[in-house]
Amino acid sequence: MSVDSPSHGPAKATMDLHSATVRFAGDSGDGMQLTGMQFTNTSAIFGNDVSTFPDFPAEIRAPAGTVYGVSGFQLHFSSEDIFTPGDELDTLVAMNPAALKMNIAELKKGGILITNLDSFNDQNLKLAGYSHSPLVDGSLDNYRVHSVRMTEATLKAVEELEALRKEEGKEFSLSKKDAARCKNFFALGLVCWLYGRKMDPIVQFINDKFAKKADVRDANLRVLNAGFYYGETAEIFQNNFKVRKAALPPGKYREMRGNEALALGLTVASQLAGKPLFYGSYPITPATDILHELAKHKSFGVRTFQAEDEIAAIASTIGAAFAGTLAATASSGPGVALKGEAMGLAVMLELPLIIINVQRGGPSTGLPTKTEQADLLQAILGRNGECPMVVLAAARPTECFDIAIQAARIAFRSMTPVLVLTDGYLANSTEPWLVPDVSSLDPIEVEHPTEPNGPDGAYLPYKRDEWLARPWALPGTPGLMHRIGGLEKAAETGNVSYDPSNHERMVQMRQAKVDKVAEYLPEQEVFGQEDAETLVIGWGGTYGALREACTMLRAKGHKVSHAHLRCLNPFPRNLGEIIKRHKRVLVPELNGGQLCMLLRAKYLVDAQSITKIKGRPFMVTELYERIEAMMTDKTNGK
Amino acid sequence: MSVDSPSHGPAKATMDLHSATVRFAGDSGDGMQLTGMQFTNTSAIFGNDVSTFPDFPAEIRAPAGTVYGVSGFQLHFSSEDIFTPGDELDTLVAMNPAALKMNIAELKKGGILITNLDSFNDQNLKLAGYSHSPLVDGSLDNYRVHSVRMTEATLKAVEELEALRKEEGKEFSLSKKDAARCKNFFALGLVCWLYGRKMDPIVQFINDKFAKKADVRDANLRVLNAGFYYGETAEIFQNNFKVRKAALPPGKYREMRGNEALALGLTVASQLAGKPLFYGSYPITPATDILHELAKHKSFGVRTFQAEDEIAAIASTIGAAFAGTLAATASSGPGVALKGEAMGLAVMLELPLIIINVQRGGPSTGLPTKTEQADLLQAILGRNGECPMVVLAAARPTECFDIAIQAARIAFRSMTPVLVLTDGYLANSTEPWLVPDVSSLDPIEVEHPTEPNGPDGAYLPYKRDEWLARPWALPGTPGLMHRIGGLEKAAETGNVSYDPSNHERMVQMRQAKVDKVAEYLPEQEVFGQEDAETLVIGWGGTYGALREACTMLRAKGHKVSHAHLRCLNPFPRNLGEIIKRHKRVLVPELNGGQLCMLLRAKYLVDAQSITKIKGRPFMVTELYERIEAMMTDKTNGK
Amino acid sequence: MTTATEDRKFTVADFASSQDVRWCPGCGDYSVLAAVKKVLAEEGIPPEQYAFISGIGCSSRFPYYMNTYGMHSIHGRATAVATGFKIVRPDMQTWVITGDGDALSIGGNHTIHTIRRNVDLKILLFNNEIYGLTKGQYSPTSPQGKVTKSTPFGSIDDPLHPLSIALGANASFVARAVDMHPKHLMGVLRRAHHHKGTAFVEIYQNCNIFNDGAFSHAQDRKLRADNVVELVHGEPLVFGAKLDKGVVLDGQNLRVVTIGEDGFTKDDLLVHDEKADLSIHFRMARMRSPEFPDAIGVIRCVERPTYDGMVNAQIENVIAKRGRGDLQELITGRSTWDVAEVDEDE
Amino acid sequence: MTTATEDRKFTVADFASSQDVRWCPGCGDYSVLAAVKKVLAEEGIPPEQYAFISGIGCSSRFPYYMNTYGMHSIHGRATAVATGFKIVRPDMQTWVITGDGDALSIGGNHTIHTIRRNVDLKILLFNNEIYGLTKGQYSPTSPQGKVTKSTPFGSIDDPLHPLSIALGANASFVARAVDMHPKHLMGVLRRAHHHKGTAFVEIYQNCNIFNDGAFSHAQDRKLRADNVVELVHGEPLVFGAKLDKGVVLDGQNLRVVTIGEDGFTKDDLLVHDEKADLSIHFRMARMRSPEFPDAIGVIRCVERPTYDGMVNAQIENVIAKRGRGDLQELITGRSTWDVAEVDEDE
Ligand SMILES: Cc1ncc(C[n+]2csc(CCOP(=O)(O)OP(=O)(O)O)c2C)c(N)n1
Ligand SMILES: Cc1ncc(C[n+]2csc(CCOP(=O)(O)OP(=O)(O)O)c2C)c(N)n1
Ligand code: SF4
Ligand code: SF4
Ligand SMILES: [Mg+2]
Ligand SMILES: [Mg+2]
Repeated sequence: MSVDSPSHGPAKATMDLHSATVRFAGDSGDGMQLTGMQFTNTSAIFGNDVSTFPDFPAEIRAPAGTVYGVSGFQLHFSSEDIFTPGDELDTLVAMNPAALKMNIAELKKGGILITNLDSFNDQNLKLAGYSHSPLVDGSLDNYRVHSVRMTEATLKAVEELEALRKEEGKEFSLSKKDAARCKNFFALGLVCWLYGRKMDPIVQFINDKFAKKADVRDANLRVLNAGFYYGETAEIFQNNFKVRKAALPPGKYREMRGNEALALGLTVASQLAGKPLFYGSYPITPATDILHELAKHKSFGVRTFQAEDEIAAIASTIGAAFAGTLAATASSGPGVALKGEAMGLAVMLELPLIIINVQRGGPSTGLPTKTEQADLLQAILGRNGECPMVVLAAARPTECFDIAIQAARIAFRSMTPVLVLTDGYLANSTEPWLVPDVSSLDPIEVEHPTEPNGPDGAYLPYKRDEWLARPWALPGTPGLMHRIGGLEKAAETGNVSYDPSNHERMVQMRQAKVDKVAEYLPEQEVFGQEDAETLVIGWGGTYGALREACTMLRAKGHKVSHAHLRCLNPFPRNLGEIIKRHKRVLVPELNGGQLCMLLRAKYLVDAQSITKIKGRPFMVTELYERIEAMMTDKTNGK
Repeated sequence: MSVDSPSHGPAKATMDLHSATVRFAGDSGDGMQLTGMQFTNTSAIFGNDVSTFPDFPAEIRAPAGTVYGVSGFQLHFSSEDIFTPGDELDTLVAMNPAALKMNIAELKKGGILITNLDSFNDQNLKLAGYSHSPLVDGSLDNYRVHSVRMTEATLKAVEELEALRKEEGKEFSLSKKDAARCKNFFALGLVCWLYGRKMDPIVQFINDKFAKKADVRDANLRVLNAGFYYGETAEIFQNNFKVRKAALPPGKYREMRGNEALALGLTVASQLAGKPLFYGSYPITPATDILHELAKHKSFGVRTFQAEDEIAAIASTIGAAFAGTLAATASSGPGVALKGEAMGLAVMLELPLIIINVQRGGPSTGLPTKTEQADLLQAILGRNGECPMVVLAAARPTECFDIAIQAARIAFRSMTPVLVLTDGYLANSTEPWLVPDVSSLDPIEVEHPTEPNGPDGAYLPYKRDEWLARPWALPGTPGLMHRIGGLEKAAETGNVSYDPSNHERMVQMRQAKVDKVAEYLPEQEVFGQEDAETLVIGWGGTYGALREACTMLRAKGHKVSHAHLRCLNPFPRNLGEIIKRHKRVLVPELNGGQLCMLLRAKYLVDAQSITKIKGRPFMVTELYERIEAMMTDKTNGK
Repeated sequence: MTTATEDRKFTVADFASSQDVRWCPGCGDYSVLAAVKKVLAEEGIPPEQYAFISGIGCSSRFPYYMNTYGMHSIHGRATAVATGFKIVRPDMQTWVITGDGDALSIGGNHTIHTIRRNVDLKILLFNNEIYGLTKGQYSPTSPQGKVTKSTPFGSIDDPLHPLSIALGANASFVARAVDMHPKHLMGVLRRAHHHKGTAFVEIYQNCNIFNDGAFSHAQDRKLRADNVVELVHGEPLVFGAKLDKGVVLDGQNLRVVTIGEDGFTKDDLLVHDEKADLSIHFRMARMRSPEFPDAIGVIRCVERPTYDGMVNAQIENVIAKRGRGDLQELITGRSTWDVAEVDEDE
Repeated sequence: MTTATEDRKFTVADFASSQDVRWCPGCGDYSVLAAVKKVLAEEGIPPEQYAFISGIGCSSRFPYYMNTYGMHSIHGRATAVATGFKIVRPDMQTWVITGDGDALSIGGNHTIHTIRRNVDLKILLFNNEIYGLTKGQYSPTSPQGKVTKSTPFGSIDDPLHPLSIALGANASFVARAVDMHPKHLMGVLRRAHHHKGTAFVEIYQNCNIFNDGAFSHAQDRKLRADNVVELVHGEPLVFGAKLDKGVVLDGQNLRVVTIGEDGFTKDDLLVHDEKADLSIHFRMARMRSPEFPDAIGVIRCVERPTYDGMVNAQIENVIAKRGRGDLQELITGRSTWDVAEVDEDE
């Protein structure tokens, strides 16, 4: 939703909109993800800025028609810069009663509801928990409801094709059941008409995908067109809409999902450093896609290792780092918990490796397919002993690419494990990405000693450089043989040491090394800071919602600015100053107030939390309202 | 060391002391732990207040004579209430050069050093890293050095016994090597003379222990006496000392070590609740002794399960809790890290169980045999998701008993896992314990429903009571069958729920339940609060040192009070008020400032850290000095 | 702790919880669920006397569908949870539900330790040779070369053989069954139910979404007869659609022969002995189509004291010998001293 | 990445680090350390080409004493660390040092997965049937009834048998040796060194502090001959002080016979075949005194592709077929669009 777009009032012909939010919802088997992605694609190619958010059921393939089998794909497209997949829906496509039930609450008043009337039979209504059809009981009066016999229309379109084939004396391979499965393309065609979208990219897609199955291809094409023409000819729609191109920086674009961006970032980092990537991982939602993607990158020398569990995953990663390459591992909630002990080892060994936590709803198994930001304190503080680690967080799907590269730079420069936080929302959401020119990316410098660095030809594996990093001798190098381990080690020599003062010195040294990273990282930027009284501080995947909410607030004359942290440990070196410049600090997070706690402790500022723990991203409007309420509440603030 | 004890000046005959600190140090094989414990025992039986601190090497049995094989046992005994094993040593017994090397720094100026001269040969000096004997180079001029030929004296005493036996026509079974191993009793006898200790309890011990080995028994007794008489007759000691009885509350006392107290507390709690203890654990220093102790308690129905790892240990404990009994697990640093995921499950299941972390030096394997308090933030915040758990910490060795019982009470009353923190210092230190009368302990009430608690005969496993605790139906109860698990659960029914609002409600509910524990726990007590400007807040095993330091400070007229937290999550309900009453808050901890951070975040108070991360407890004097310095530093405080 | 069985009779419905079953339509898990409910209903022990404990995976949703006590724990740890449970409550019938990933990947260690201890648990391992819940990565039992989402160029890991691992851990009961053959499956479940000790049952289970047909040789009605041999204690290893094939011991090795050919008669065939040496069962369990028929049924069943039994017996023995512990005596210990009101010494 | 061996010659001293060895005097670990150093010195590969990776335990201090690359990692995870290391650096000679607790208790799962994958690692398992470093609790290999600090009334766990577990995981190389017999031990180490794949070596190791004499039957010069059989490929299983005893196959079972008695000659004895079926090695590995002699030496040695080899071969194959990846192409993907300067559409 963009701030000042007019809500859809009654009109004729084509109406201009700044932006629109559409959600396709149906059964897991209805192909909603594909439908949504195709619509996204055509919108992006047209030139809108887009942002998407898929919402999967936890079950693999729940029984058809049930509410827990509902799969949704939301898309926000706009003629302006957008940062979120949208709050309320302008248009909802509900392929069955369960999809209606699960999604109707988010359709805005006066919004368009398109249903597949054929699926509103008794059985499906019952499965969705409706005692009678909501289409007829007046409960949908606030919406512009368009009930379409999509299955019937789909079947008819396919029958025509069949007839044609028969005329040509050819076989036709689609059963009636197969035919009915094309109905998502009917919905897609219809929505394309509704938003005046060109269908060429979709046609292209169908041609490619079903190149070897002519009947399926042609059936889908027919059905797609049928949907489009239905919108144009049927009398039920009073108008359609147009969302103009956005003023995006020129260049080559592609859709990019967070997990894929992360995988690409790791591979690119490994190439920039000249160190083939080792990726040790154990499958877990929503991190697994990174493994799937990296497993394809063999021609870049990427070695993926599907370990027997998360402990083996990180242990092998530590082994790979010791072996001298770029090493990474990823997991989510329960899996990251299991890695805790080994992360401690990595800190002690001072080896460069990357640990990724694609956060999901917790605690415990929690809500595996939902998003949350509740692992921040675990990331920074959740290990035994004083065990500091650099913690980064990506703010938007495409930024996952950059953060992976940055993590590698820090890991190598400071010889430290780096923990990267993303979340289920970032992992699965997409946005257009201006594809960078790889030759323009700075190489990542990595040095390996070849000569002893101590007196009498000794190699001192824990001697430190200006960033307090220790040298990284490659196994196999003559004369630099050394042993490392989890017991406290003597400064410089790295030998086991139980000396009390040495321990204190080493604890402080490891902390200082992490703190020093702030010296070479960029300063914190602030959006709209000039006159601001209130500072909104966020981190991670809430970036888009915070940014849009602050934009709205500023548009309404509120004196608010927004700082979004990419490095959570250490904090940016100028953060204290920025905080001091503001009268009030608000910290919206998808957790119980974790960053807020850290800021309060460190800067002794009465920062206030805005929390949401529903397994879902913030909506822009709810943030707008809550921030506004707190800004005008005289009881909080310094 | 007590505050106003005179330092040992030259004098004749017996000198009165308020307290004294003695350390026995020698090779791992020299029996120093036994020697120290016997001296402790006789001092306690005499009526002193005592406090001990053993210091083991990390190696099992390092090669004789090496510095890393030195084992020490420190004892503080006093005519007044004491809380620590003492700072500087009044007397150091060093059985070999390595023991001297490792311990001399802690002997106070003018203190007594007793060495076994026979062990100061070239080989041992070299092993200890001395180029020439420190006994002759003047480096020990600041001490009153008594070099005694202990081995020779020991052998002579045993030879006499052998002669005697031969006279009687009997065999004698001790080799010369065996005989030499008695020399620790020579040292013990000598120190008994030095402090005017009766040796009856030691004689009793030797008689019991070697009842079946007459030659060993008699040899040890002779050598013990030889040591005592040596002190009395040899001209080298100018005087001996006397530390009078302490004014302890009357009753039956025993020596109590922290780990043993914890084990006893668990067994007693299980009996008070009528629920036989299940204890699932995997060995790890310094927690293993709890397993050793509990394994003996079979006649109390205690079932110990030595699991294949820490994950199985806590998983089995969760199974045992579900099965309906008192269930506990313990570990340390690396092992606790491994339990993180399962702790999350326990929080989700809302089952009563006890998780004990006997903290040691970290991070990673760290300093396994040393003490530290650096796992506090991990305990409170170190899990994935919002995953709150009650966290308690024992303040002194004997309090481990009470804390175990309290943990069980809370676990049962609030249906929650409870994490108990102790540390290597508490685990191995001893103090006298006024043995409680078990019949005076309140029973622990546990209820199990036998009837459905929902509509239509339904059982609602997540319906809550006044403490927000859920009911605990015993497996086997007809009609109350139910399923629990790690996925988010619907309020009341406990069924799996992906509902966004339900998730938020349940997250808040679990937090509220933990917070509510503060309502029924005692308020925070403050020592010496009347006029205080500075509040010293501590937790865990630093209690004694903080208490003695504050006593000293108050004696010197400083306006300081001391609050020692037993419950770290939630904080005591009156803590905020207490903090407000003081101008300055100081937080000494054996970590990088972890409690301090929590206090700053929660109470927005400019609390200042006093940290020490050396694997060793605070010394009273160092605390005294550091607190005093910070109290007079105008730049800190509100 | 529980009421007597009296003369209650049970139906399948008594064992069904009110929760909707949420596996993919066509999943092999459905038939196992049905078989378990049927067997339990027959056995006549009331539902409240059962506990089903699982890890994480598609199959591990199983306990939600049973009207018994149940726990859906965490990935890989079901056997460890169940061990604690069973030690405390040896009176409860305790079943573990697990998958090939759950039991053999992350949970492999708990699996072997549970088996070697012989905790009295019925472990049903739903082997579908894939990670179902996480949407199709290869598992430790997937054959080498398997193309999955995480191995687009084919997996390279030599698969783990569940029953070899179990036998290597000295299992007292080892069996195999097939989801699609409910009658045989029920027979195996009944035997598992009656075994005292760890009953380890591998079930070939079809994941029709991510690994359809992995066991078609054993599931398909037509292929089955020639690819599977049903073991029966005391009976020779005969199989084949015409019951004309058999397995013989040829020196140290096994060999498939046709009865009537090369002079082989039924009497030459290997006779199954559930109580034979581990190594013999080890060899039988490893037979695999096409070279050999896969052995199904109870491969091994021997008596060995249960862990839970021994834990509790040890306690009873100590109490029988020494009497119940005296709590006051325990905490008082052996070495005490009395402090009277202070008076100056000497 | 490393310099050529050229004609460097190595001595035991070249493999000794400067750190003092800190095991208890008399510990069996000393002799294994000495044997390893001797074997490596002979083999002529420079110290920098070796990595020793261990877990936690007394034995796991081993890497500190070797002048090679080394890591003393965390408890139970050495094989997993080494797997990552070896995949990245197949050129490094990678050895894993572990104990019975480290490899079979907390690390059991990594052990079996490493073995089934056949990662090219030499795993030395120091089996002293006790937890040494934590001062004497029973371990997974301790015999039932063992009285230790954690089992004052005797342990009740049936022990895990290391080699059965390894064979159950389809080990390509399995051997056993005894700390106190350096010559034989060195022979086994040499064989392990030359094996391509996971070489799993169980070493009977005396912990003279907490479990003295656990293997006296195999260590004691006098007892040894009658309690141990040295396996040699192609040779019959003969043993006994007078070399008059042997092992025969009796139907499906093994039996000890005396040569010359009951008509048994040397020709009747079982002949050792390192490449025989797993189940045969399974049976031999499980022989245990007093009923049987313990088998020492190389029990199994077969060829199987190594995991690290296959990981890297797969990459090379892909590159050979498709060429090195083009990074720009990769990140650009297949579906892009161009945004020009904005101009109003339609
Ligand atoms: C600690 C942890 N790691 C990973 C996961 C993700 N995960 C859930 S089930 C599963 C594997 C499922 O495979 P399997 O056990 O074979 O069960 P199936 O779904 O095939 O029945 C994985 C990897 C998790 N939930 N927890
Ligand atoms: C995670 C973790 N759990 C427990 C320990 C404690 N621990 C160290 S070594 C060890 C067992 C040692 O036994 P083994 O592997 O047989 O080695 P040994 O000392 O006998 O050579 C244990 C339990 C630890 N260091 N880390
Ligand atoms: S994914 Fe496979 S195993 Fe899981 S429920 Fe579906 S068919 Fe069954
Ligand atoms: S405790 Fe045992 S295994 Fe450990 S070093 Fe000492 S003798 Fe060796
Ligand atoms: Mg599976
Ligand atoms: Mg051991």
